[in-house]
Amino acid sequence: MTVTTLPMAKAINESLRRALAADAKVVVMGEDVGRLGGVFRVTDGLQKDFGDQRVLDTPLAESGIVGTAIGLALRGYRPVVEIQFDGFVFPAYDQIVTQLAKMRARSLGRIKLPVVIRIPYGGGIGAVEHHSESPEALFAHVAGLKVVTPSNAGDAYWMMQQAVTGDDPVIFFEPKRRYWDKGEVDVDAAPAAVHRAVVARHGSDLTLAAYGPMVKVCLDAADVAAGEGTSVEVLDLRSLSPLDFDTVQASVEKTHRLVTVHEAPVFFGSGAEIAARITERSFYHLEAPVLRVGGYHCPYPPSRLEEAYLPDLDRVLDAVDRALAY
Amino acid sequence: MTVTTLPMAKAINESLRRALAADAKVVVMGEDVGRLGGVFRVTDGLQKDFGDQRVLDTPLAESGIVGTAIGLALRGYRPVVEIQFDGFVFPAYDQIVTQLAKMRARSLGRIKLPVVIRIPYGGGIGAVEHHSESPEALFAHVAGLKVVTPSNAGDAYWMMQQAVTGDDPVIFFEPKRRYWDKGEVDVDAAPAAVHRAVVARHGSDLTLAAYGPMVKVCLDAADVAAGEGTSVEVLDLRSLSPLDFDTVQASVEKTHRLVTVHEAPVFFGSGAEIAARITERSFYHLEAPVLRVGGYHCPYPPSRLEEAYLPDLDRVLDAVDRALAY
Amino acid sequence: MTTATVQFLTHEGELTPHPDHEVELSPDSLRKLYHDMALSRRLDAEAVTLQRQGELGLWPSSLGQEAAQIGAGHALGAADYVFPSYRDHGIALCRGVDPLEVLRMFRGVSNGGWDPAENNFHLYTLVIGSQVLHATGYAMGLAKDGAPGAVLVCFGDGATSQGDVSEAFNFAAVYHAPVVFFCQNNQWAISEANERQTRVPLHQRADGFGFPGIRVDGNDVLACLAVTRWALERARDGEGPTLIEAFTYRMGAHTTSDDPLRYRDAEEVEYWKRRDPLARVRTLLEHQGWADGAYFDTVAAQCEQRAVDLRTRLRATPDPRPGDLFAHVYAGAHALVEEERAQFAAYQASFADARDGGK
Amino acid sequence: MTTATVQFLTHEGELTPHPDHEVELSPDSLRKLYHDMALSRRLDAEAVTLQRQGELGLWPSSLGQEAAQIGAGHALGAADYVFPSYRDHGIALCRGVDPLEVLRMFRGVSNGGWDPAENNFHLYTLVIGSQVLHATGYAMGLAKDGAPGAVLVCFGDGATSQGDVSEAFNFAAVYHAPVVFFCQNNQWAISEANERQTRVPLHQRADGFGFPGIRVDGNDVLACLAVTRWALERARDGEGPTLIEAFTYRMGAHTTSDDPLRYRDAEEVEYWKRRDPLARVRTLLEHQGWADGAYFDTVAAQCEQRAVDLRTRLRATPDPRPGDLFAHVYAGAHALVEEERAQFAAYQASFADARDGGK
Ligand SMILES: Cc1ncc(C[n+]2csc(CCOP(=O)(O)OP(=O)(O)O)c2C)c(N)n1
Ligand SMILES: Cc1ncc(C[n+]2csc(CCOP(=O)(O)OP(=O)(O)O)c2C)c(N)n1
Ligand SMILES: [Mg+2]
Ligand SMILES: [Mg+2]
Repeated sequence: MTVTTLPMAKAINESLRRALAADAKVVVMGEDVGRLGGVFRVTDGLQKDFGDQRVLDTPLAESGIVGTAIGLALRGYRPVVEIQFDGFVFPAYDQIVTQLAKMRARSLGRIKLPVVIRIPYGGGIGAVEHHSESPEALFAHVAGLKVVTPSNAGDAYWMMQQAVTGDDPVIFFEPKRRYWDKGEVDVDAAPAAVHRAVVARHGSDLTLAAYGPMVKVCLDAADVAAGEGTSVEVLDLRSLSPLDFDTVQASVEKTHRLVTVHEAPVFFGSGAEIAARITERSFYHLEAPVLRVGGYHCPYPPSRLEEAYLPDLDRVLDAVDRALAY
Repeated sequence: MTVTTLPMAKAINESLRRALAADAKVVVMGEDVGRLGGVFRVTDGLQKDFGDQRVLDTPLAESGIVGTAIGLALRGYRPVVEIQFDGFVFPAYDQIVTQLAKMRARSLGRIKLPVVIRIPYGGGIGAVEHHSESPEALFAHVAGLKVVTPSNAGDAYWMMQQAVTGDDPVIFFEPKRRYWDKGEVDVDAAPAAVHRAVVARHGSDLTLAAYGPMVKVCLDAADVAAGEGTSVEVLDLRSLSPLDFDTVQASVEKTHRLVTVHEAPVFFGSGAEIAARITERSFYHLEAPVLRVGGYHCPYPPSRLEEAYLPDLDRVLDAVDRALAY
Repeated sequence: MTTATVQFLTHEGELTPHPDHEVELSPDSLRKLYHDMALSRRLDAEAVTLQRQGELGLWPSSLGQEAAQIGAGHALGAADYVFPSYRDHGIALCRGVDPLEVLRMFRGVSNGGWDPAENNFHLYTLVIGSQVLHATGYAMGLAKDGAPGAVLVCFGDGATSQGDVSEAFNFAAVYHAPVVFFCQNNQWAISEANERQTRVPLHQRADGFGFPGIRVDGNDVLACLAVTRWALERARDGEGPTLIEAFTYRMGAHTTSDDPLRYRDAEEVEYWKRRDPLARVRTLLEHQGWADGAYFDTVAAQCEQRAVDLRTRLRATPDPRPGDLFAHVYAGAHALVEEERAQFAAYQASFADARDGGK
Repeated sequence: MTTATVQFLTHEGELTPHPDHEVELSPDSLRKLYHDMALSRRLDAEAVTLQRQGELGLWPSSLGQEAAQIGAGHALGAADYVFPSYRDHGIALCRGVDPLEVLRMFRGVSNGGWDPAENNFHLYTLVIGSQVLHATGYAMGLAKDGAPGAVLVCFGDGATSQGDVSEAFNFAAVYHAPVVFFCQNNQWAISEANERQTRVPLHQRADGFGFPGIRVDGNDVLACLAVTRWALERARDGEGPTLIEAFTYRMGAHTTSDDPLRYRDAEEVEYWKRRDPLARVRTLLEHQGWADGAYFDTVAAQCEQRAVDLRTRLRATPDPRPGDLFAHVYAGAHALVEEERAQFAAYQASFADARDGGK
């Protein structure tokens, strides 16, 4: 067992380094990923160590980046693409939705496209417009894509290994405000099976289902709730497509109450799918409707308003209280 | 009262004609909308009657079409854009999501962008890939857009009037397999208030909530169910953003059971949002979980498989039975 | 590059030497070109008929574009990889793709069908322009691998307006990728003529990105062959991308769903009929004494046979099974797909039960 | 078009006549140009400082690009409409936009802020290249209206790689729209130098779309003024679009978040310091005897005063109110927004209650 303590950004960096070393077909590409090492330094040093044939600074064109990554994958490569910020993935959306997601089915399984698209996402860093969004629902709805998001360094390391070595396209959402949070990385043993949710904290009165940046907020909320005598279970979903409903169901059938938490707008967000499916699965177990905490139906606000916009401890606890009041 | 019976495609044509005649700032633009009148002939004759300065055949570039439409709107125009088929809207997705939807908020309300984006959508016409999709959830999740879809000629006529004369961007989904279904159009009186759902058929045992192409399927299912002694209420949602939850709630609190029906994949689809919100609003009224009928989590299949893929009378009735079995 | 159109064979079937490009002519090679063009045309006509008979959902005819497609197809080497658009049935033929596979796609049996690896011929792409980026990426990979071969990617005049195509031009230029951009300018994008797409001849687009663009008479199979071969060699030799604009004409409707009478003049079609790509090769073959009536009869009979065979096999094509919906969505496991597959199977079975139960 | 760079004023501050372009020089106009460049630089430096002090979230400095921006800004007429990128603070100044509005945006008070109609100056656009299409559409509208004026749209060297920008070039060419594409090639797109974006000089891109492209010394305010004026006049006269590549240099970091030491050499920066856009105008003013030390002191003092004023006003800028979240999402009613607004207000109120209750 080789455990080190690393910030999430560095854990992803180490994971990419391992992938590049293990397989000559792995290439890293995107805007500023080479010399600069990416605006968040996630690819820091990779071009220096693996050369500019493995780590490519690309022209400023997201459709071009994903489109050529698809071509490289057709030629046997495993491209790991960086989109600089969440709000800049949309020029590539056509290539992702109509090509990357569908080409396997189109070819009756003859083609595989192991392309990983890394997207630093979410708010809370005081950024300007387009730099704080959570567009995961727009990808989870699309069959053919896998959508994952780690909440901590250890998962980030291993989920990246799984994404790069798997044969499906993966949209890999990285919670940018957790990049510098440190966590334990065991480079010998993956912390959980691929696409499984994990119980981040055990509890018995209510379940909080979260992912990415909101897991920490939920754990903090559970702490506070514990102080007030409420035992909250926190699930870290880790994957949105597929979504591990079995783990959620098991938790809910124990606690009988569920609150979903994400930064993305509630309307048509992940919480809706979780609420709908869990209500169908566990109809007679629920003592309260599934409540959803998330962003509002407005564009992500200027940073001086993001505190009001983002789910935080208080909003989570408010929902916990409301669910318990049923 | 001036009622005529028209196919939906022709009703939209008449509505666009009225809009072009009423306001010199209305322009129609898109691929093949001029000389050809569009691949579905929805814009037939408009260029002939209003000239090529009002009805523009554009270069083959959806981002360009929407992007220049935004520019025209900034200059005071009211562009009505045609996207040729559902599956070809994605090159424009960036302009729609990052610009069209957000510019009003960005300008603190100083800018209005009355752009209507018409998208023939849905399957059931035996088409090749990308010509049968239902991407409405990918727009409803995005604040700043309105998303509407008529199910019949009369609504199509009036909803287009409302879309063109309103000051918000509207994604106007046209159920292409209903283009040739005839309906009554009263050009003097709008059939229902803007963004309101309507009860398309009254019933007392269960509510079916549908929109666009699936309303007819649900009405047919209600007919069959009536023959078997079940009284089914059918709601035509008409608008997905905003979504008229009040009408759905009122119906559900009467019938106590709800099934949602759409062609789009169920996972992260409209049904999820409806199920989650109605369950929250009407928790103690529901005698069964909200069931969802829709597409599967796979790319829209080749046409010889679409019958298996698309919700039809039997699948709706199957869900009705399952809901009643609770 | 010169802005003049490269032509070897006039539309009257006369040879015209060209200063920069050449192609060797032999009776065999010319007859093979003619044969492939004739076969492409015949199978295309068969497909149109099959669509009319309800055997296909749709057919985009390649009528009139045989010289461009067969010329380019003959320029390809085995190691080259092709990214077609959706009308490149002639190139598919040259690559050895069974035409049945192409028809199956337009029948709605699959959304692709053939194995791209088998003939280095990618699936058709329906989202205009997307494949041009895939081709560029593939070519970047070829170059990385130091592999032989180059990439040929096909697209239409309308496609040049798409941002993806410009991005591909730029990526190819920046990475000096071994890719040949083969634009069949058939002068129409459905109902829109060239002047709705561009202000300048399309080959000129390449200048702005820093690689050569060249216009070739797209109804002259010899010129198409020579120029494509030249461009592929440039690519293989590490000289980077080339844009070829094969100036041709879409003789038929956009697809079987289209009605060109609504937007273009009969005279224009007549004008281009006189520039038919097959007729001029036939004239040349006759002039050179390399083929006679008997030869042409044989070719026609062979093509007929292939058409009959194609029709028979198409009619015998079974529909996919409903459960195939879930077959190839992911390579790895996906819980939701498995869940839906099981629900679907149970639902299907309930019908069978109901039927068996005599309902 | 010529591929040579248009220059009027060498970096030593000497006038060089140009065969195709000219600009009238007067003491007043040259002093005004100098003044605006100096003010732009001073306010930019103030913004960098304010960011360091935590008053702004981010600042993209325009240091080094003053000649391009003030030159273009002075070429504009009142009826012209500008679509800036996010670094065009100098042009904002020329248009009369209160710099406080620009700073408020980077403070995170709003995502836009100023009223575009007030000065015919659109909001900044952060999604690279998007505004180039908006500008083209706006210009199409101007032409439809038969209105006077033209459109100037700003973007960077990196932006030219985006499909949207190529699509805009093509739409502008096809519709012959009165738009001037003003590309400030500051040679860097964050850490990527020109050779990662393009194989050819960027003004050449226009050739492929069928309109003139011209390169101008972007550190020469006179040349930028003259060429932009010429292009705007062409546009107003119905001669269609022009691409101007103002070849300049980003003297500072990409933004205050960036660290250029990681990717570019100190010598390069030194080299470009010697080509400073302000220094050469100052030299010219001195050589011509149109300004002396006292004048420059006065300008410096004026700029200082503006900077102090800006800082004071920025510090006094209140934060938006939380309820503003819901204020401008739609023009018409939207039930969900109303519902969420009400829930939010109730939630906020519950906190106030809790606080009042002494919790
Ligand atoms: C992104 C996208 N937009 C629109 C369409 C609909 N469409 C199919 S073919 C076509 C015209 C294509 O013209 P061109 O590129 O010249 O090719 P051709 O059909 O003439 O071979 C259009 C607009 C599409 N397939 N993809
Ligand atoms: C679509 C998109 N992708 C990526 C980014 C992130 N980004 C911001 S500025 C920039 C570089 C822009 O370079 P250039 O166009 O040369 O303008 P400059 O910053 O030099 O003025 C990048 C990649 C973005 N804003 N938008
Ligand atoms: Mg064409
Ligand atoms: Mg730059």
